[in-house]
Amino acid sequence: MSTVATPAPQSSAPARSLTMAQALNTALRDAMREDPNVLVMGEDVGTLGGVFRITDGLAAEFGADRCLDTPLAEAGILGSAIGMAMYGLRPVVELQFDAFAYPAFEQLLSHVAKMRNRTAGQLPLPITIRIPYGGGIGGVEHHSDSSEAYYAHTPGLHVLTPATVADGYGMLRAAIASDDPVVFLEPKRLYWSKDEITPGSVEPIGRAVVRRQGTSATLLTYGPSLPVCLEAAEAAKAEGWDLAVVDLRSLTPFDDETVMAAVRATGRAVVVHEATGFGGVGAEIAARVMERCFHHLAAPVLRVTGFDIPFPPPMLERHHLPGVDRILDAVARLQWEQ
Amino acid sequence: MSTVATPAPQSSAPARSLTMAQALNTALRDAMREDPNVLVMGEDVGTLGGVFRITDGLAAEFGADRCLDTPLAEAGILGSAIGMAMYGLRPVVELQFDAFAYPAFEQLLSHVAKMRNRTAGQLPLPITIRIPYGGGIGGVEHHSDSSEAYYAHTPGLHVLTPATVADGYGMLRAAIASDDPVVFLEPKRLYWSKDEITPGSVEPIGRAVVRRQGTSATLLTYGPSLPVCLEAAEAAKAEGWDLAVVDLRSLTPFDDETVMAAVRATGRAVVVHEATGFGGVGAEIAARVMERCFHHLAAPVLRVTGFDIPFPPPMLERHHLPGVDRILDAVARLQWEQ
Amino acid sequence: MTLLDQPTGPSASVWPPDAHGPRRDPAPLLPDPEPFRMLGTPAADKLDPELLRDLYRRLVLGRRYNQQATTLTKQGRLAVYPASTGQEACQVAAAAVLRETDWLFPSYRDTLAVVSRGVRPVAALTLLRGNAHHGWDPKAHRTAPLCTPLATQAPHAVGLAHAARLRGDDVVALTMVGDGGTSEGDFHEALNFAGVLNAPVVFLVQNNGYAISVPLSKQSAAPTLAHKAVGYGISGRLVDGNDAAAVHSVLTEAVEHARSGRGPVLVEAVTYRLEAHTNADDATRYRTSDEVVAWRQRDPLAVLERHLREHDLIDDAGVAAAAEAAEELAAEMRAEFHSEPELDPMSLFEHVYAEPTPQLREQADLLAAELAAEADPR
Amino acid sequence: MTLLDQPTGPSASVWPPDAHGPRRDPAPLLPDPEPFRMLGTPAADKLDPELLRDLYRRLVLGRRYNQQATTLTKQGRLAVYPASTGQEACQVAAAAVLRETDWLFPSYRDTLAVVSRGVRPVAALTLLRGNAHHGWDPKAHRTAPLCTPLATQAPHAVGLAHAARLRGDDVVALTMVGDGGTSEGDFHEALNFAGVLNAPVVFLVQNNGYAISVPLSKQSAAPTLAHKAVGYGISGRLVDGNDAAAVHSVLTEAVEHARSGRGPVLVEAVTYRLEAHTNADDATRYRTSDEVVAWRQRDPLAVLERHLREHDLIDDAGVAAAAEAAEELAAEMRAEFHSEPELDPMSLFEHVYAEPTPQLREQADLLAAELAAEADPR
Ligand SMILES: Cc1ncc(C[n+]2csc(CCOP(=O)(O)OP(=O)(O)O)c2C)c(N)n1
Ligand SMILES: Cc1ncc(C[n+]2csc(CCOP(=O)(O)OP(=O)(O)O)c2C)c(N)n1
Ligand SMILES: [Mg+2]
Ligand SMILES: [Mg+2]
Repeated sequence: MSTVATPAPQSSAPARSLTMAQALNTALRDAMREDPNVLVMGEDVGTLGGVFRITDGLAAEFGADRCLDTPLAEAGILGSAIGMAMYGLRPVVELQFDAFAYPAFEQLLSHVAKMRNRTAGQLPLPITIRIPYGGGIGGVEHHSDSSEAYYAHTPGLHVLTPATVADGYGMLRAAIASDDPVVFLEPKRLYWSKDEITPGSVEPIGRAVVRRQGTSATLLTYGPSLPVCLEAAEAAKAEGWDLAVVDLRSLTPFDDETVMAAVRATGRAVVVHEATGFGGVGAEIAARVMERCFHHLAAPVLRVTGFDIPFPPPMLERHHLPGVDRILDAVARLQWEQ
Repeated sequence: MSTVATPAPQSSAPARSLTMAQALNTALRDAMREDPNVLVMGEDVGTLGGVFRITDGLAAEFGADRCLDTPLAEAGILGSAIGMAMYGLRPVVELQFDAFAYPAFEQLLSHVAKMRNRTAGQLPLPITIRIPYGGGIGGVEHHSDSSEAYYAHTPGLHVLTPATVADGYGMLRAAIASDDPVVFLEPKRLYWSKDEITPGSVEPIGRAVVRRQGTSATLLTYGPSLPVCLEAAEAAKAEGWDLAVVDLRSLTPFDDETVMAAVRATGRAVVVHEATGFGGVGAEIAARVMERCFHHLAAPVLRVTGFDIPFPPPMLERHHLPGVDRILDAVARLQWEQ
Repeated sequence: MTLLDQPTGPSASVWPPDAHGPRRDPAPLLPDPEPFRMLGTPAADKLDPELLRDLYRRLVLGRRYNQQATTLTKQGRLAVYPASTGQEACQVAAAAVLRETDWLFPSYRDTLAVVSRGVRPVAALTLLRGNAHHGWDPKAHRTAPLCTPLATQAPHAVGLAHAARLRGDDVVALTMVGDGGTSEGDFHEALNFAGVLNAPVVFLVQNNGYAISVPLSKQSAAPTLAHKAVGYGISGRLVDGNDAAAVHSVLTEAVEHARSGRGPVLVEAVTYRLEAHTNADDATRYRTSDEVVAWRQRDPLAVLERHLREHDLIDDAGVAAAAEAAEELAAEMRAEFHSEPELDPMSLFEHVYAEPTPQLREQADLLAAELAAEADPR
Repeated sequence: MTLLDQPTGPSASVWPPDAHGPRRDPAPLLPDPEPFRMLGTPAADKLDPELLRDLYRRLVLGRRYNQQATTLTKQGRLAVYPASTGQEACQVAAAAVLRETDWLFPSYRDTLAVVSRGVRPVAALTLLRGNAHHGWDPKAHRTAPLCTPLATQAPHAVGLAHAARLRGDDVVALTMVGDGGTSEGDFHEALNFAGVLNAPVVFLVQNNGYAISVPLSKQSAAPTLAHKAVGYGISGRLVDGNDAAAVHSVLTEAVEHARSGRGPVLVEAVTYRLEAHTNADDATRYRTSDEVVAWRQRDPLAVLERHLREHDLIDDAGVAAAAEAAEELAAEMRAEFHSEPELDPMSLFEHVYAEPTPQLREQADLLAAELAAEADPR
C-alpha cells in the first residue's frame, strides 16, 4: 500500500453529521490548513465553490491562488498541476464531470501515471484528481460516465472511490497525503447522503472493508453501488439469503486479502458496479476471485453491471443501472440447488 | 456482428506472399480503388507513406486529398474525420503510435463511440482508426503501449486486431467496409511477418478462429501474442501437453461461441496478452470463460500478461512481455494432479 | 494533386523564401479591436427594413422561446436548460445567414439557433428534456446534435466543410463555441486544421463573459478572442453580439468569405448571458446585479425594437404580430411538453452498433425478462 | 487575494469598459515578421566577443556531440537518435540563457540543450540508449525529462513557473517545442494558461520546417508561428535560429521579460534539421537535396565561425582549442557507451508507486523465480 503520512488527528474533534459533499469539503479545508503546499484548482472551484460546491468557501479562506479558477481546458489543468507538483506543491485537481476528464487522458497516462517510474523515483507527483462520476442524478449525456476501468488499468495511479460520508473525508485526506497520484472518484449521487464523520481521521489507502457480514454469498462492490448492495442484502433476507457486502474502496491497490477471505467464507459471490460490464473493473474482480478461490466456489462469480451501451438519457437510466432486483436475480442464479 | 458489405473478390487474384505491412497497404489500396469515399488521413501518411510505410504509394495513386497529410494533432485528426464521415466519406485514420492516440480519447469516447447511438442511427460513423500498438520492437517510452482495454471497454466501438498477414488484409477490408467505427490495432512487431494472402477476401467481424487444435488446454490470445502462443504450443509438446490456440481477432464483438467451445473441449485455459494484466482484456476473457464454463473447468483460467507497470525501456522489455516460458509455467499451474 | 487551392502566398518582402514559406501577411487577418456595430450608427441607414423586421420577429420569438423553456424547466418538463436569454441576436443570426445546404454545429446552449433553423422546439430540446439524447434528423436539417463536451464540435465542422469541398459542394459549416470553449485544445486544433485546409468554416464565438462562473479575464489574456484568428492564418472579426443587424451583417460576410474559397473566419460576438448558466446555477455567487442591470440596457431585443421604433420601421401592429407568433410558439411548446414522452426501455440496445453484438442480445434478453417480471409480478 | 500581478490593463479606447474587459493592446505583442538577425548586420558590432567565442565553443561541442551520437546509433549503442544537427544554435542558446535555478523542459530532440545544461551525455541519452527511461536528476539539474508526447511538456513548464512564482522564487521555465508540436491542443492550453496566469515561461519553438515529413505549409497557415502569441495576450518574437548571437540575444530578453513579471514570451526560431528526423527516417522521401544544400550554407556553426574569422575574433589556436574540447567530449561519449549498461530486471517493479502494491509484490516474485530458473536451468 502507499505511504500515507498520517496527520495528527485534529485535537479531540467530536463526530459531526455531514453530507458527503460537506465531508469532502471539510477534508479539503483541513488538508489546506495543515499543509500550505496543498492547493485546489479546476474549473469553477474558486468563486463559485464548484458546481457541486465541494470547494465552497476555500477561495475565501485560502485566497484565489490556493483555490485557483483555471481556464477551461482539462489537459492544461492537469498538465500545469504536474509542473506545480514538480516544484513541491500538492495540487488537488477537480475535473468537473467524468466525461470531461477525457481531454486530460494523455497527460494522465503518459505523464501523471509514469513520472515517478520514468525518473526512477526522482519526480513523484503527489496529485489528487477528483472526478465526480457515475449516474443516478438524471444528468444528460456525458454527465454520468463510470470511467474507473480506464484508470484502474493504468499502472502508476491509485484509484479510490468512497461510498460513505466518513470515507469521503478519510479517503480524501489519504489521497492528498499520498505521494503518489490518486484518481479520486466521487459518486455524485452520494453527494447528498448524510452521516457522521470524525474530522482528522485518515483511511489508509488499499483496504477494502466488509460493510455487512453474511453467510450465503458475498456482494463485492464500491462507490455508488454500495448503498444498492446494502439494500439488496436487506431485501435478500426475505428470500432466506444472508448476504455479505464488501466495499472495495480502493481499486488500485486491490485488497486481495479482504476480498478473498470474504468470498471463501461464503463460497459464492456477485460483483456489482454501474460501469459497462465488458472489460470493466468487475471483470478483474471476478477473474481474480475465481483464480484465487476456485475450489472454494460453489458457483461462478457473477457480475451485475451497467449494460454495454452508452449511458442512457435521464428518463431511461434506471433500466441501465444495477438495482436491487437485478442483484437479487443474480444471487438467485448462484446455483443454490447443486 | 456488424454489417459487412462483402466487396466482390478481385477477379481470380492469385495468392501473394507479403509482409503484414504490405498486406495492410494492399487492403487500403483495394478499398480506395473500390470506393471513392474511402480516404486515408493522419500524420506523415502522404508523402512519406507513414512511419511504418503502411500508406506507401497511396498519395501517388490517389492524390493528396485522398491520402491526407494532416497537421500534428490527434484530436483534430479524429474530430475532422468525424465531420467527414457525417458527410458520407469513410475516413481511415492513422494514429502514429499507441500512446499518441490518447490525445484523441475524448473525441473517440464522447463522439465516435456514441454518435450512432445518440442520434438513434441517423449519424453512423464509418471510421477506421488504425493504431500500431504493442511492444517487442525496442521502442522508447510511449511507443509500446498495449491500449486495447481502453477501447474494448467502450461501447459503440469495434475493436479488432489481426495476428496473421491474411487477417491484416481481410480484417482491414472488413473494418473499412463496416458502417460502425472500428479501432484497428496493428501489432507493430508483426509488421514484418510474411505470409500469403488472397486479395479481395474480407474477414467477417466478430469471429475468433482456432489456430491450433489441442486436447490438454486452450490458450486464448490475440494480436502480437499469437505467434508466441503458437511457439509455446510447439514447445509444450516436449512436456506432453497438446495445446489448442485460439486467436480472438475481434475483442468487440466477442466470439463467445468459439471461445467457450474451445475451452470446454480441454477443460483448462490460459489467457495471454501483452497489456498490463490488471483490468486488461484478459480479465474479461477469464471472467466470462469461468462464468460460462465453470463446471467444465478442471482449474481456474490463468492469465499471462504484461506486468502492472509502465512499459519498460527497450533493454528490459523482454522481461515484461509474455514469453514461451512464462506461458508454459502457467500451463504447468493448471492443476494437472487433481 | 490536390483539389483545393492553396492558401494565397506570402508577401515576399517579410519572409526569406527559403525559410519554410509561404507565410501570410498578418494585417488583413487582424480584427478591428472595436466591435462592429450598426444599430445607432450611420451604417444602419443603409439596412434593408425588411431584414430588420425579420430579425426583430426572430428575436421576439427567440426571447419567448427562452422564457417558455425556462418555465418548462421549473415545471420539471426539462431536465436542465441553459438559456440563451440575452444572446438571441447571435442565435437567430447564426441560423439566418445559412443556406439550407449549409451545416450548423451548435453547442448545448444553442437550441434557439437550432429552432431558428427549422427544428421544432420539442425536438431541439430532446436532450435537455431527458427522454433521448437527440431529437431531430441531423441530415435533413443539416444541423449536428447539440454538443456538450466543449469545443469538440469544432473539428467536426472543419471535417464536414472540407469533405463537402472535396465533393465539389458549395457548403459552409458554421460552428458555435463559447468564450470558455476557446480555451480547449480542440478549438485550437480545429482552427489550425481549418487554416491549413482552407476549409469553408465559420467559427462563431459567443463571448458572453463567463464560462459558468469564470469571467473572461481568467479565461484569456488575449486582446480579443477574435485576435486568435491570426495564429491560424485566418480572418478574425469582432462584433457587438447584441446588435442583431451587426451580427447578421458580419456573419453574412463571413459565410460568403468561406463559401467563395477565401478561407475560414473566426467571429467573436460580444454578448451577455442574462440568466444563470443553467437553472441549476446560482449566478449571484459570481456576478453583481449591477452588472446584469447594465447589460439589460443592451438587451438585443430592446436595442433592435428601439431602432425600429425610432426609425418608424415598425408599428404597433407589427409588434403585436411578432408577439402573437411568439405566443403561438410558446403554446405549441406547452402542448408538446404536456404529454409524457414515449419511452421504450428496450431501445437502450438499439443503435449501439448497426447490428447488436451477441453480448448486447444477451443483455437485451435480461432486460426484457426483468420488464416482463415487473409487468407481471405474480 | 492573489499574490500575482494581474496582466496590465487595456487601452480604454479600443474596448468598451463593460464588455468583459480588460483587454490588451495587441500591437506590442505582435512579432516583427522579419526574423531577427545579428551576425552580418551592424548590430553584431556591439556584441561581446567573449560571448561570441563562448557560443562558438558550444556550437563546436554541440556539432561534435551530434556526430558522435549519430555514430553510436549506427553502432547500435543507441536505440534511436533524433539529431539536432543544424539546430545547435537554438540548443546551446536555450541552455546558456538560463540561470542555474531556472528550469528547462526539453523535447526528445533537445538532448544537446540538456548536455549544455551540464548533464553528462550518457545521462542525457539514457532514454535513447534504451536501458532506462531517464538518466539525470531532474531536480539537481532543474531539467525535466525528455518529453516524447508532443507539446505535453509545455503545460508542465507553465505549472512549474507559476508554482515558483507563488513561492516567491525568481525562477523562469523555458520549454522547447517543434513546429509540428505547435498544432497540438496542449501547446494552446499551455500558452493560454501562461497568458492568464502571467507565468514566467518562455516557449521556444524550433521551427525546423518539418514535422517528420510534413512541411510547415501543411502544419500551419499562420503568418509566422510567433504570431500565435497574440491570441494569448503574450509577446511573440521571431528570430533566425541559425544565428547563435541572435537566438542568444532574443532568448536573453525573453527570459528577462518573463523573470521581471512582464509575462510569458513565445519565441519562434527559424532553423533547419540537416539530418533525417531520426536514424530510422528516410528524408529523401520528402525533401530535395537542393534544399538541404541551401540550408547547409546557413549552418549555424559555419555562420558564426565566418563572423568570428571575418572580424578577427578568433584565431587558429582558438578554433583548434574548441575542436579539441569537442574531441574530448566525443572520446568521453565513446568510453561511456563502450561498456554495456547495467540492467536489473527486478528494477521493473521499483518506483511504480512509493511502495509496491501487493499485486506488484506478487508479480516481482514471479519474475524473480523466472530469473532464478534462467540462471540455474537444471
Ligand atoms: C470538456 C468540457 N469540460 C467541462 C465542461 C463543463 N461545462 C459545461 S458548460 C461550461 C462553461 C462553458 O462556458 P462557455 O464556453 O463560455 O459557454 P457558455 O456556457 O457561456 O455558453 C463548463 C465548464 C464541458 N461541458 N465540457
Ligand atoms: C502526441 C504525439 N503525436 C505524435 C508523435 C510522433 N512524432 C514524433 S516526432 C514527430 C514530429 C515532430 O515534429 P516537430 O514538432 O516539428 O519537431 P521536430 O521533430 O521537427 O524536432 C511526430 C509526429 C508524438 N511523439 N507525440
Ligand atoms: Mg461563456
Ligand atoms: Mg519540426
